[in-house]
Amino acid sequence: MIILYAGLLLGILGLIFGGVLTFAAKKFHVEVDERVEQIKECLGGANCGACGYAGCDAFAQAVVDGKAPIDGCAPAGAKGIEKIGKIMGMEANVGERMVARVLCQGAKGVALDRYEYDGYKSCAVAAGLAGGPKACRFSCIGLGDCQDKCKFDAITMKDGLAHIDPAKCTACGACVKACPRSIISLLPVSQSVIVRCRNTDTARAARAVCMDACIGCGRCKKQCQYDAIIVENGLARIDHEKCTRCGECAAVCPCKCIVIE
Amino acid sequence: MSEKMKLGKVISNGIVTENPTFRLVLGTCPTLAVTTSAINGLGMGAAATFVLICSNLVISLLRNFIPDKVRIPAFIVVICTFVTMVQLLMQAFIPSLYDALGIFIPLIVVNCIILARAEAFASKNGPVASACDGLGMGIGFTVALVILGSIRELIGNGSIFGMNVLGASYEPMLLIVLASGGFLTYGLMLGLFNLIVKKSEDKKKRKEAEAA
Amino acid sequence: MLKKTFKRGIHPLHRQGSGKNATKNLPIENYVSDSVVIHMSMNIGAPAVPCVKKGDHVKIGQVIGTAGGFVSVPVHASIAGEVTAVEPIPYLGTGNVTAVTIKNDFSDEWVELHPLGSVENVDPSLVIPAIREAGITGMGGASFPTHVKLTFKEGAVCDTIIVNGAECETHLTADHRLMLENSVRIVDGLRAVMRALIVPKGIIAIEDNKPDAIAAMQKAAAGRIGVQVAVLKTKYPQGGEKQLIEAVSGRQVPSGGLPIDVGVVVLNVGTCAAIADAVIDGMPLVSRVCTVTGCVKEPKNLRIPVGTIVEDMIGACGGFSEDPGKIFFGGAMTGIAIPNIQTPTAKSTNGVVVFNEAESRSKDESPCIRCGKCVAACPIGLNPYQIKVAADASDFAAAEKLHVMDCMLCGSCAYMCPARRWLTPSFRFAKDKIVAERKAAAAKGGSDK
Amino acid sequence: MTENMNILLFFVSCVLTNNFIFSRFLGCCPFLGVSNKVETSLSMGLAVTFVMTIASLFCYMIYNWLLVPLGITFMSTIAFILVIAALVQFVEMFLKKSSPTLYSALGIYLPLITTNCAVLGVATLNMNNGYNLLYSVLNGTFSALGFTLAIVLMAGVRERLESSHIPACMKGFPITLVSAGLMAVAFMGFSGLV
Amino acid sequence: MNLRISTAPHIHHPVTTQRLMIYVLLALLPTTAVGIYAFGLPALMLLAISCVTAVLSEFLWQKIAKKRVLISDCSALVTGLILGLNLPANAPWWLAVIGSAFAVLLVKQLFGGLGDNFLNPAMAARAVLLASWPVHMTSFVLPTFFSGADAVTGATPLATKSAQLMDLFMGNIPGTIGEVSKVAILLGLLILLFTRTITWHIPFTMVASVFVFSWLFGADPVYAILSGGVLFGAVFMATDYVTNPMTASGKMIYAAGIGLIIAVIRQFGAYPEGVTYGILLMNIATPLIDRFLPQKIYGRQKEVKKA
Repeated sequence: MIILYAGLLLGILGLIFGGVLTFAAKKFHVEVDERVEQIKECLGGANCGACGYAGCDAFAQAVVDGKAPIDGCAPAGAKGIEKIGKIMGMEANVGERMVARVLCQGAKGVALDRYEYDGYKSCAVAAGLAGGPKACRFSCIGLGDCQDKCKFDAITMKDGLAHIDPAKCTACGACVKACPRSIISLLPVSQSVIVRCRNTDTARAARAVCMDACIGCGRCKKQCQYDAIIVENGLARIDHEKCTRCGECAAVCPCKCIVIE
Repeated sequence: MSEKMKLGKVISNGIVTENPTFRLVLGTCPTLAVTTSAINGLGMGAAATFVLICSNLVISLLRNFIPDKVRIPAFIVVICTFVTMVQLLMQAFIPSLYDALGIFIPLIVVNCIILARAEAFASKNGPVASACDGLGMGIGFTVALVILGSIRELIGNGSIFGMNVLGASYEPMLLIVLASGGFLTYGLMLGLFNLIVKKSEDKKKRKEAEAA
Repeated sequence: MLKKTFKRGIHPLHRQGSGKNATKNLPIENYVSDSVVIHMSMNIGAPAVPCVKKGDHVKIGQVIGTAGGFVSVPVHASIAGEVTAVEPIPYLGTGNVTAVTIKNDFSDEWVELHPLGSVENVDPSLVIPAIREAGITGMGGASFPTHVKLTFKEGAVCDTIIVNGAECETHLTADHRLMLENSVRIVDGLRAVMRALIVPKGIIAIEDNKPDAIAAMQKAAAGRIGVQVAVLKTKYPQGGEKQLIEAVSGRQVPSGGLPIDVGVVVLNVGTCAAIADAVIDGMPLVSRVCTVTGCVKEPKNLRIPVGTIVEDMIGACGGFSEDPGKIFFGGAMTGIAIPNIQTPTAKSTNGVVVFNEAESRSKDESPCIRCGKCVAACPIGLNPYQIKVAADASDFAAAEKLHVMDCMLCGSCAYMCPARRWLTPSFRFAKDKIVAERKAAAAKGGSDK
Repeated sequence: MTENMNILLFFVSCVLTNNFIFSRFLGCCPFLGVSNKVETSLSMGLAVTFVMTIASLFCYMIYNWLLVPLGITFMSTIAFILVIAALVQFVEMFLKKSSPTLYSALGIYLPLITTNCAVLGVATLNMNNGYNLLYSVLNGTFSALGFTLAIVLMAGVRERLESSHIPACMKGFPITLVSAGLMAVAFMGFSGLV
Repeated sequence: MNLRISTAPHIHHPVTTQRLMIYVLLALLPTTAVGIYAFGLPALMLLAISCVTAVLSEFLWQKIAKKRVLISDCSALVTGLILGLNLPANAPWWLAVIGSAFAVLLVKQLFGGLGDNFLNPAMAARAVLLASWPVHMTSFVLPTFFSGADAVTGATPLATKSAQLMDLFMGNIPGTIGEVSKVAILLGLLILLFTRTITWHIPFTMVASVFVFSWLFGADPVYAILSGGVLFGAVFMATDYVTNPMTASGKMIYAAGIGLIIAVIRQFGAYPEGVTYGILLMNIATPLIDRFLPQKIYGRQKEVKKA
């Protein structure tokens, strides 16, 4: 008898429940981004809320909107995260790995100081005070705005100059945005020959403010057998398509501003 | 890779890499509530393991028959059945533990780990692998509960598994077996676990970098 | 009597008499240097366009830069002599500015002036054009073109003009001395503007730490129509436009609005004197009073031609008394530090303060202890702690919600902070960022149309 | 009068003394997960209050009027969870239809509540303690208010921790748990109030 | 010649964090002195142990975590001293060690150090000790200098309710080291107010709130504010910068809340004393008070009225 009651109860409740669900699914169907559904498939599906979002749907939506990290769902496990990454990253990660490079060598003692900056540790603020603490207006200010923005510990400040560890850099571009002087660029990792200067002033003016500034003398251009170097506005530039990384240019540069990484 | 090794990996995955308590931080309610002593932790862990293995197995077997739309309620019903079984078994055979765990036995139903494993693993894998996954997750959960329970029992009561180890002169720190002690111990253990994982990962990375 | 003031605020350098003791009893001395460097960006708004070239001979008062737009004023030669250079020089901001260098021939030759006569009889419609032609900008430090301030939008009515004699900044005594020595000129300037704009009431507001100036101004104001003197309790930043209006009239300028929105215009005492000069004598703004104090042998109040080099002014004060660490234009609360002593002064330079090495070194930031001293100090009523947290996280949207745009960068919070946190600079940065974002958004919106 | 007083005491007991989070460990998952913003946590708390009140009512009815007469009380867990799941679904639909504003405020939190052990917990507690209909419903409401209080306080603290210099390994769950522990210490002050 | 450039303001008020902490220590001096005089050598030992432990824990943590060592700001010393003053004079030495270490490491440094803790470290540690070792934390001795006989164990005055008001005021009562003498505490308050370390808002509102609510709940209000740690808490613990609201009105709400909780716990709760819990609970509410209390911003009041 008891078994019968139990079975009946379960059956009835199940029936009601099923009916309600079917009804809801039909009545309140809403079109959603396909990827939301796909991501939902990869999630734990427990609506546990551990991700900080209100349930799996909300989390999936946030991932698609780019608000949530793809590894935010712990129950999904490593495999699930990998799948989500695939769903989200179809268009990303094509082509060569990029890496951020600092295009300045104006460390303390190399670049001349205009004044001693002693205040709020922010390059952006210092850049707005009497033209910046270093005499060169293209130089690294060296107060570490890029370092603060780097989430991967890839940037260190040494002698008032930023250094980026290519092994740790993920080319997220946060430092490029942070730099008020725009001296950080994303370059292909294989491009190991770099002009580490952005000074477009005349040779005399550039030399007056920094020992390692590019003076646009053109010796590198003459030396290059592959026509890979262009000198414009008193600044050498390397055409990465043509460059063979032979290193001849770096050897002849009188200012040591072409370096091989 | 042989089938056996694969299953071994599935099990070890639950115990270490994706430890539900220390890595995924799931099922926090029972973790906090029942770890006042090592034996309670063990009991809870065993109960949850049993439910995990059985529900994973059954759900894996039924995975092709359950309509997609109602799969979650169906999973809950399956889980609930096993939870009620555990509840009745415990009540009959180990009533002292049943009293100690109290309301948290029926609440295994809503333990996120179980539903999450059903959804993420059992509904997509075969019965043997699913059972192994349940076993691994269960052991991981149990081990974590026993560790937490032992620490709390040791500090808060001077004993482990009911055996006095710190001597009579030890004045236990009552707080640790109270509610707040649960949060504190769990939080600190989690921090410690993170630190260890981070250190070992760093080491691994450095080695890789050196090798490269 | 309960003296008027605004809410909150601070008392910087309270024990040292706000750093004013060294110069407050020294009469204004005239000083003319060998050469001046007059740059063209002396006002907020469009810079002036230079209209002389190298080798030209100029007389005092001759226009050397014409106004570059409505929100711009002409620039005049402040000494007579030969133009030796017209070239860009690096200045206090980000980029370079064009500057005219004049070598003094000490002929003291003036251009022909066109006086308009007594302020009580002059045709009111001529006053504001005269102010513009005289190149007058706000002389309290903001250097906003005065004629723009006095040109209201349609329908706005001004019922009170407040003359700002608060001089709440530290170290500065230029306005104080001007009020003592040129009190009648200040009242004349005020009357000229009152007549030009048909304003019934003019209030000269002075802090109670300058009793001699209060007495002098009261004497000068006696018998003049609608002019009165208000005595304010000494507090920083009383000289801030919004605070002064609150202190004197009890009105509050709406956020993002202008004083005219509550029927008030605020003019600095120096500006008033310059207006009087422009109306009565037809004289353009070519010189100003500037306090030189700090680590100089003889601190002085100097009347200098606009564009005088700092080095010359220090020389006029007997040179440095100690090795200088930092020199800034203006008072210590909002002053702008200069990179070297070759920097020229401008129309708005009301003081040059020299700090020695020890005074100029700032302490490291230590952790915020949430003492709330910044909140208690903020004259606007903001919570600097919360804004700083948002700014440090580069969350400028949050900073905007916390009303960082209402911050006027007076520095009160940073002054009080026991942890020496750089509150004001980070707010300035946040404000700049928000303004830039708004501009970008506006530009985008415009192009979409 | 005494009845009112009893209800007041019951309120204090549920909200402060026997707070669901700080002394009973029920509803810890959302407490730790959805407590990073004050607004979110407040909505979550209100949604839980709503569901827990109704769930207490329905579970009471199912248990006392169906399971007990039929002698199948061992089915309580399974019956409760089904009731709660169906109820949450129904509430979601109902809100969507009748009050879109309320739905947009609370709706997204509803699926989360199904697996919130606080809801099943309160039903089981009502059953175990043998509360009558009124007290069952009150227990649901008051306990949920206690949950709301805890989660909102926690969210306030966590918003502040956001700008703190917490050691890397403690960020996230660990520091949240430690904070919760310290808050639980403070809540112990209410012990013995009732 | 290169000059130094920094952003305005170029001057700062001479008071630094360190100096504020020294003011607090100075204000604690009378209370400490009376406590040591009243309870003798054991009290001195206990205070010394808790101070040394606090400073040492902070130093070691900052060394191990490779952070800037900031023990010279004296904040750890203040925490240690306040915790010591919150212990009964005959508490075992290890209570002071555990309490101080807990306060500095778990409540303060784990959250990021000075300024980042959301609870008052000394208060949280005291609550932990009270929950862990209730017997040690609530067996008080009478001050030896009044009774002559030493180590007379008495129940806390709130439980006996026999002490006279004058005794309460002067300190002839059993209690923790710091809370016995109200005269010394008031002297400390004067020092804090005179040096502008704190404003009047918190201590006065809190005492007034305890007075009013005790009276409403039918207790003797004068007795309520003089007994237990109300005054000590109001002057030294509720005023901890880090954990109270930043605006004046926020501070008053906070202090009133503490008073209410104290009165409720004393009148209806299991503990004879509610100061610790009152302060801790309102510490927890502080972020919400800071966030939701409307600010009166210049030029925006009209806007608020419209809305």
